Amino acid sequence: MTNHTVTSTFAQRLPKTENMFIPFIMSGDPTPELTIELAYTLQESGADVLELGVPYSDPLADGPTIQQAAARAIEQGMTIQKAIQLIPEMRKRGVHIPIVLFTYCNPVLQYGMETLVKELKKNEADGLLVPDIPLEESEELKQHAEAHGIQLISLVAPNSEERIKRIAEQASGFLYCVSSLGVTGERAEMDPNISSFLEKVKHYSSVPVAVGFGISTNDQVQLMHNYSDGVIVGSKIIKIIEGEQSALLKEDTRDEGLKRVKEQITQLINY
Amino acid sequence: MTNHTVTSTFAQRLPKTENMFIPFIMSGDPTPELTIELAYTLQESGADVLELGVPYSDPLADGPTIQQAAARAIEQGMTIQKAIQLIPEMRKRGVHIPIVLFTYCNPVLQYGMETLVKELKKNEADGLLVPDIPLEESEELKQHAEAHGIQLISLVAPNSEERIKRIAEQASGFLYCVSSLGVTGERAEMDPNISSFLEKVKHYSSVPVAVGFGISTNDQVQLMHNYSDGVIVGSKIIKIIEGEQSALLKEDTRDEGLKRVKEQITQLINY
Amino acid sequence: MSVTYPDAKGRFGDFGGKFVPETLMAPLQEIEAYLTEALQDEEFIAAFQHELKTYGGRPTAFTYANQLTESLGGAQIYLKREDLNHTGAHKLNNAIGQALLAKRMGKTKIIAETGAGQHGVASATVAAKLGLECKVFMGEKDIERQELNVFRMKLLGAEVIPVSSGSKTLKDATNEAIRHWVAHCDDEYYLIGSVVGPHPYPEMVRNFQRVIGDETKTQFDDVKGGLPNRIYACVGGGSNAIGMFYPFLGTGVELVGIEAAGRGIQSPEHAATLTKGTPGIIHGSMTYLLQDEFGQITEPYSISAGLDYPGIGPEHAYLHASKQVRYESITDDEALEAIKTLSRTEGIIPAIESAHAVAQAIKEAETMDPSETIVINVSGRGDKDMSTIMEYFEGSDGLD
Amino acid sequence: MSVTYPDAKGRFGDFGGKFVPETLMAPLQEIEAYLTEALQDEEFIAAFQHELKTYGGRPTAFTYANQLTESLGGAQIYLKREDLNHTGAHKLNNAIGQALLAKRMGKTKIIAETGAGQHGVASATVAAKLGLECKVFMGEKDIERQELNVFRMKLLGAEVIPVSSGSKTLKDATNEAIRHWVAHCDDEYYLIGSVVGPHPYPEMVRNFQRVIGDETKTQFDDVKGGLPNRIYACVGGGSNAIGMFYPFLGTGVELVGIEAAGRGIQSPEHAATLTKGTPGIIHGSMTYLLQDEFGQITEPYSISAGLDYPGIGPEHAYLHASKQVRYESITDDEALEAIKTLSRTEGIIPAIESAHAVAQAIKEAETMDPSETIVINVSGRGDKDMSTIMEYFEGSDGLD
Ligand SMILES: Cc1ncc(COP(=O)(O)O)c(C=O)c1O
Ligand SMILES: Cc1ncc(COP(=O)(O)O)c(C=O)c1O
Repeated sequence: MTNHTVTSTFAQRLPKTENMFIPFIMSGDPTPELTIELAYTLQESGADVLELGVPYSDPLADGPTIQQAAARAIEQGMTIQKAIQLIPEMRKRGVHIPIVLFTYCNPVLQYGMETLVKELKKNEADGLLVPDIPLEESEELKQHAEAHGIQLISLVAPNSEERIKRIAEQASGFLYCVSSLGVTGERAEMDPNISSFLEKVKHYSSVPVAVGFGISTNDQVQLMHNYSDGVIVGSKIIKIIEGEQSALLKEDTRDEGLKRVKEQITQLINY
Repeated sequence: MTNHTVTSTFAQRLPKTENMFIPFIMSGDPTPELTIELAYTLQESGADVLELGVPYSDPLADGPTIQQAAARAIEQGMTIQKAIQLIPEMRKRGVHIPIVLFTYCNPVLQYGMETLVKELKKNEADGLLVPDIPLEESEELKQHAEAHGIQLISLVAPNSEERIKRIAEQASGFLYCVSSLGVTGERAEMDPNISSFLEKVKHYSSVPVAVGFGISTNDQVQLMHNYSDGVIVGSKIIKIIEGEQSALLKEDTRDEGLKRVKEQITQLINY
Repeated sequence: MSVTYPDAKGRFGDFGGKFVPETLMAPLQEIEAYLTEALQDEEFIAAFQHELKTYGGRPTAFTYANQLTESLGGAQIYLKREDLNHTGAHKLNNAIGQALLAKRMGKTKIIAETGAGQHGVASATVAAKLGLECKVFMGEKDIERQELNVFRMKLLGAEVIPVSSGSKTLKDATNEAIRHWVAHCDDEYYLIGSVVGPHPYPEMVRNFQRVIGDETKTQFDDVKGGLPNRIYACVGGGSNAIGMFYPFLGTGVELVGIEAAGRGIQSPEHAATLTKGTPGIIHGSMTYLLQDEFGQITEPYSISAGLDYPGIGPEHAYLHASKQVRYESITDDEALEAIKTLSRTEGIIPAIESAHAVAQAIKEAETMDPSETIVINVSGRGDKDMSTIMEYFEGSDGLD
Repeated sequence: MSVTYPDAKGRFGDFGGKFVPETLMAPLQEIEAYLTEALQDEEFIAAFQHELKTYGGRPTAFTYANQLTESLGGAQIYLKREDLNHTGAHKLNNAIGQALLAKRMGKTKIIAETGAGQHGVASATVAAKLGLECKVFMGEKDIERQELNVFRMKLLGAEVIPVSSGSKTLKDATNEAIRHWVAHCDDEYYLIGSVVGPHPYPEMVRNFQRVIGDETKTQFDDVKGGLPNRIYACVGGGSNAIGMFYPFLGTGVELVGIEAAGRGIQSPEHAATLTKGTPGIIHGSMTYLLQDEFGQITEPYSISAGLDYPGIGPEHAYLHASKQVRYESITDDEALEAIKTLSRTEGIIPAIESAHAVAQAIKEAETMDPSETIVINVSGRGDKDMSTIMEYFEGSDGLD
C-alpha cells in the first residue's frame, strides 16, 4: 500500500530467529546512563532484540513491577524524547541488536505519529511496540511506520481467537504473543493451553513468534522455547536490575553490578 | 350535678376576695422543710392563697425558672404524694389560707383522680389546678373534685375568645387569667390589651379573677390590681427564694433568709 | 368502624384528646377549622398531591424483594420504598401537607421539633420550598450527636434552637417547641413530625401520611392482585405505620407495628411504649407512655433516634387496645442484623428505624407459606445512620 | 445526523474507539455482541425498565423551581430530579443496565472503579440486588477521604480493593480495574461508571442513561408543552449530561455542559477537560484529556470528587468539536454558592457535581426572558457531600 521509501533495519540487525531472548528495560530506570549500560549488558547476555520502554503515567497493560519502574523513571525526568535519544548512545556503546521502542499510545499521539517514526529511524531504532493500539486502531501508525522502515510490532493474546489470523498475517518484525490473560508481571504458572495457542499463531505468522508476560524462571523459558521462537522478559529483568540497583548506582561497584545482572540473566535463559 | 357530700373549705379559708396575692412555690425546692417555712412566710407577707407546685418532668406551661425549680425538686426526691403530705405540716405551722395543689395532668392520672382529690381533702388542701386540662377535658376531674369539696381552678387566656364565657361560668375557687400568650416566667411588659380581656372575664365570672404569668414587678402588681381581683406570682417568687437559697439552707442563717424573702415580697406586692 | 375515629373531641376510643394549656386551645381550634375546610377544597388537595409528586418524588417505588424472599424460603416480601422520598424518609409527606396548611392559614413561620434531625430537615426543606421561615427545636445532646443534620438544616436556611431543658433530647425539644408556640401562635405554625400531640395533629398527620398505604394498596393490587397477608411498619411516634396501616384497617390484612426494644424489654433501656408503657398524657395527648409510678416521663432508649420517644400516637394506643394492630418489639441487635441482611440481599440500606420492621418481617416470613405475601414499609434510608451503623459493627470488622 | 454515532469502530467523529491491550479486545467484542442482542430483546428492555421503576424509583420527579425562578427574575427554571434515584444519583440507571447485561452474559462477578464512592455504591447495590459478587477498586487516597462510602459498599457486601498505584485516586482506580479485568475477563464483568472507556462502553452507558432525557422531554411537554430553551448538566465523565442531552440533540434546544473549573481555569487546579485539555487517549478512548506535553496524564482538581477526572466521554469531545453542545466551567466557589442558593430557595441540597450545572444555569437564567424555560439536571443529592460543604463553609459560620 504505502511506498517503502526507507528500508527496514530490523531483520538485518536480528542475530537469529529462533530461541530468541527479548528483554525489556525501562528508559531512565535507574538512570539514563545505566539504561545504556544495561542495554549493552543484555546484548552481552544473549539478547536478540531489546525492548526499550518509555515510562508512562498510566500503563494499563503493566503490572506493579513495570508500573513502579515507570514511576521511578518519570521521577528522574525521563520522556519519550529522551528515551529515543538514548538509542544512538546505545549504538555507540556497541548495541547492534534491533531496538524496539515500547510506548503507550498517548505519548505517541502527543509526539505525532509521523514525527515519532521519523525520529526513531533517525536515531537508529528498528521497531515500535504500542500495547494499547489493537489491530483495528493501528492502520495510520502502521502506514507511517512502514513508510519509514520501522517495524510496528503486533500483539496477539490467547483470547484473540478469530483475530489471531488477521493479526498474525500482517505482523512485522516479530509477533508478540501474550502468554495468558492479565498484565505484565511474574506468574507462578503458565497457561496450560499455551501450546495450542502458540501453534495456531505460528501457523499464520510469517515472522518469528515470541512469548511474553509473566516469564520469570528458567523452566518457563525452556518451556516456551519448545513452542515459540523466543521469549520476552520484562518484569523479571526489572527485578534483577532493582536487586543490583545500589551496586549499579555507585561508580566503583557498577561493573560488579552489571556482571551480576549478566550472571542472573544467563541463568534465566540458559538451556 | 354531683352530690356535694363534702363542703368546700376554700371560701372559708380565703382572707379576702380583692387585691389578692397568690404566690406559687415548688414543693421540695430547695427542701421539703423549707417549703413549709416558705409557705408560712408567704402567708405572713400577705398571701391570700398558696399555689403549691408538684414538680413535673415535662412542665409544658412553664418557663425556665419553674422548670429548673421542678428539676431541683425531683432531684430531691419530691413526688406528688410527698407534696400533698406537706400540707398538714403547713397547717400545723400555722398556714390557714387556702392551699391549691398545682400539678400537671399526667401525675394526676397516675395517682388516680378520685384518690387524689380524696387525699387532698384529707390533707387539708382546698383546691387543685391542672394547667394542661382545658375545660373540654376536665369534666371527670371536676366531678370528683366537687364530690370531695376541692375547688378545681380553671384557667382562661387572652385568646380563649368565645370560650371565656363557658370557662368563667363554671369556674370555682378563683379564675386564673393568663396575662398574655406564653409560658410562665417574667415579662418586661404586660399585654396592652389585658384590661379589656380582664373586663370580659370579670363580666362572666362569679368567682374572684386573678392574673398570672409574668408578673414580677411592683408596677405590674399595682396595674393588675386595677383590673382584677388579684395576682398570681410564680417565677418571681422562685427567683427570690433562689436568691436566698444559701442563707435558707443553713440552720443559723435561715431566719434571716426568710426575713429577706418576706421583705422582698412585701416590696413586690406593696401598694 | 375504626375509620370513624377520632371523635369530635379528638379521641380514638380512650386515647387522644387535647391535654394542653388553655392558651393552645385557640391555635388548635384554628388549625382544626382551616384543616377541615382545606380537606374539602379540591385545590388544596391538588396542591398537596402536586408537591408530593413533582417535588417529593411520589409515588414511591414498590419493590419485590426477590433475593430476600428466596433466602428465607417463606412468604413473598414486598418493600414500600419511602426511603426514596426527597430528604430520605416518609417525614416529607407530612411536612409538605402541614406547610401548605400553614401557608393557607397565613402563617409566615413554622416551628418544628426534631430528634435525629429527620423531621427537622424535612421541615426546613418544605419551609425553603414554600418560602416560610423555619425554627427547629433540638435537644443539645442531639445537636452534638447529629452535627451533619444540624448543618443541613442551617444550609436550608432554618434556625436551629438548642434545647437545654430536661434530658436535652427529643421529648424536651417537643416541650420547648410547644412552649415557644404558646407565645407565638399568632404568626407561627407548629409543624409536628408524627401522629402525636393534641388533636387535630394525630388525625391530620395520619391523613397526610395515608398516601403510603393508599399507594401500597394500588401497587400491590397491580402487581399481585388483591391484598397482602401482612404488613409491617416500625413505630416511633407512629406516623409511617399509621400512614401505611390506615387504608388497610378492617380489610383483614394483618397489621404489625414494631417498637424499639433497645437493649431488651427486660432491661430499662428500650422505647417499647405499647409493650411496656402505661396510659397517660404526653405532649397533649392521652396515650401510652414510659413513666414512673408518679407519672414522671422516663427517658426511652433505642439505637435509632427516630424511635427513641417515650410516647406513641394515640391512634396506635387505640388500635392496640382494640386489637386491630399487633405490636411487637425488636432490639438494637436484631435491627442492625436486619440492616445487614437487607443491604446484602436487596441492595437497600434501610434507616435503623425501618430496620426494626424488616427484622420482625424476616422473623415471621420464614414461618409463612410461600404463597403468602407481606409488605414492609421501608420508612427511610440509612444514609443518616451510617456512622451509627459503622460504630456498631466496629468499622467493617464486625460485618462478617 | 449526530444520532448515527458511534460508527462501527466505536468512533464519534474523531473520538472514541478502542485503545486497549489486545487481551481486552475479546471481552469488549463479547460485550458488544451481547449488548446488541439484548437491546433488540424486548424482555431485556422490559427487565431494565422494570428495575428502574420498581427498584430505582423512576420516573424521577420534575420540579418547577418557582422560588429560584422568582428570585432571579429571568427564565423559568425546572429541575430534573436525579437526586431522587435510589442511592442518590443517576449512577444507578447505568449500574442496573450493565448488571442486567452481565447476568445475561452469564458473569457471576462485577468489578467497578470509584472515586468518591457513588458509582461504587451503585455497583455494590445492584450487585446485591441481582445476586452478583462485586469488587470495587478505589484509590487509597479516596478510601481515606470517603470512609462512610467505603463502609457502605462493604455493608452492601462488596469487596473494596485499595489502589496504591499512581496518584491513588479515580484515574488509578480505573487503571487498576482494567488491569484486573484483563486477567479475569472470563467470569468478571467490568461495570464502568460513566460514558468513558473503550467502545462499546460510551455508547452503552449513554443508552442506559438516556432515560433521563427521554423522561425530561415527556415531562416538560406535559407541564409546559414543547421544548425548553436550554438544558444544563454537569460533566465529569459525562454520563448524566449525555443521558440528559442525547434525546434533545438536533431539536434546537441549547445544551450546556458544565465542567469543574476548580480553583479557576487559569490555575493549574481544575478539571476542565474540554476547556483546557487536548485530544489524546485515556482509559481506552480517544478524547480530550488533561496531559503534559509528553502525553503524561496530569492530576485534575475539583472540590467535587465526581468531576475530578482528567478525561471526558468521547461523545462529549465530539459534541464539543461539532459545536452541538456548549461547554462552560464553574469554579469550586461558584458551585458551593449555588448549593446554598438552591438549598435555600428550593429545599434541595444538590450534589457538588450537580451544583456546577445549577451555578451556570443561575448565571444565565438571570439574563434570559421570563418567557424562556430552562432545565437543570440535578444529577445527585448532596448528602454524600455534607462534610465537604460543612468544611467549606467552616461549620455554619460562613453560611450567611
Ligand atoms: C426513617 C424513619 N422511620 C420512622 C421514624 C419514626 O417516626 P414515625 O413512627 O412517626 O414514623 C422516623 C423518625 O425520625 C424516621 O426517620
Ligand atoms: C451526582 C453526580 N453527578 C455527576 C457525576 C459525574 O459523572 P458523570 O459526568 O458521568 O455524570 C457524579 C460522579 O460521581 C455524581 O456522583
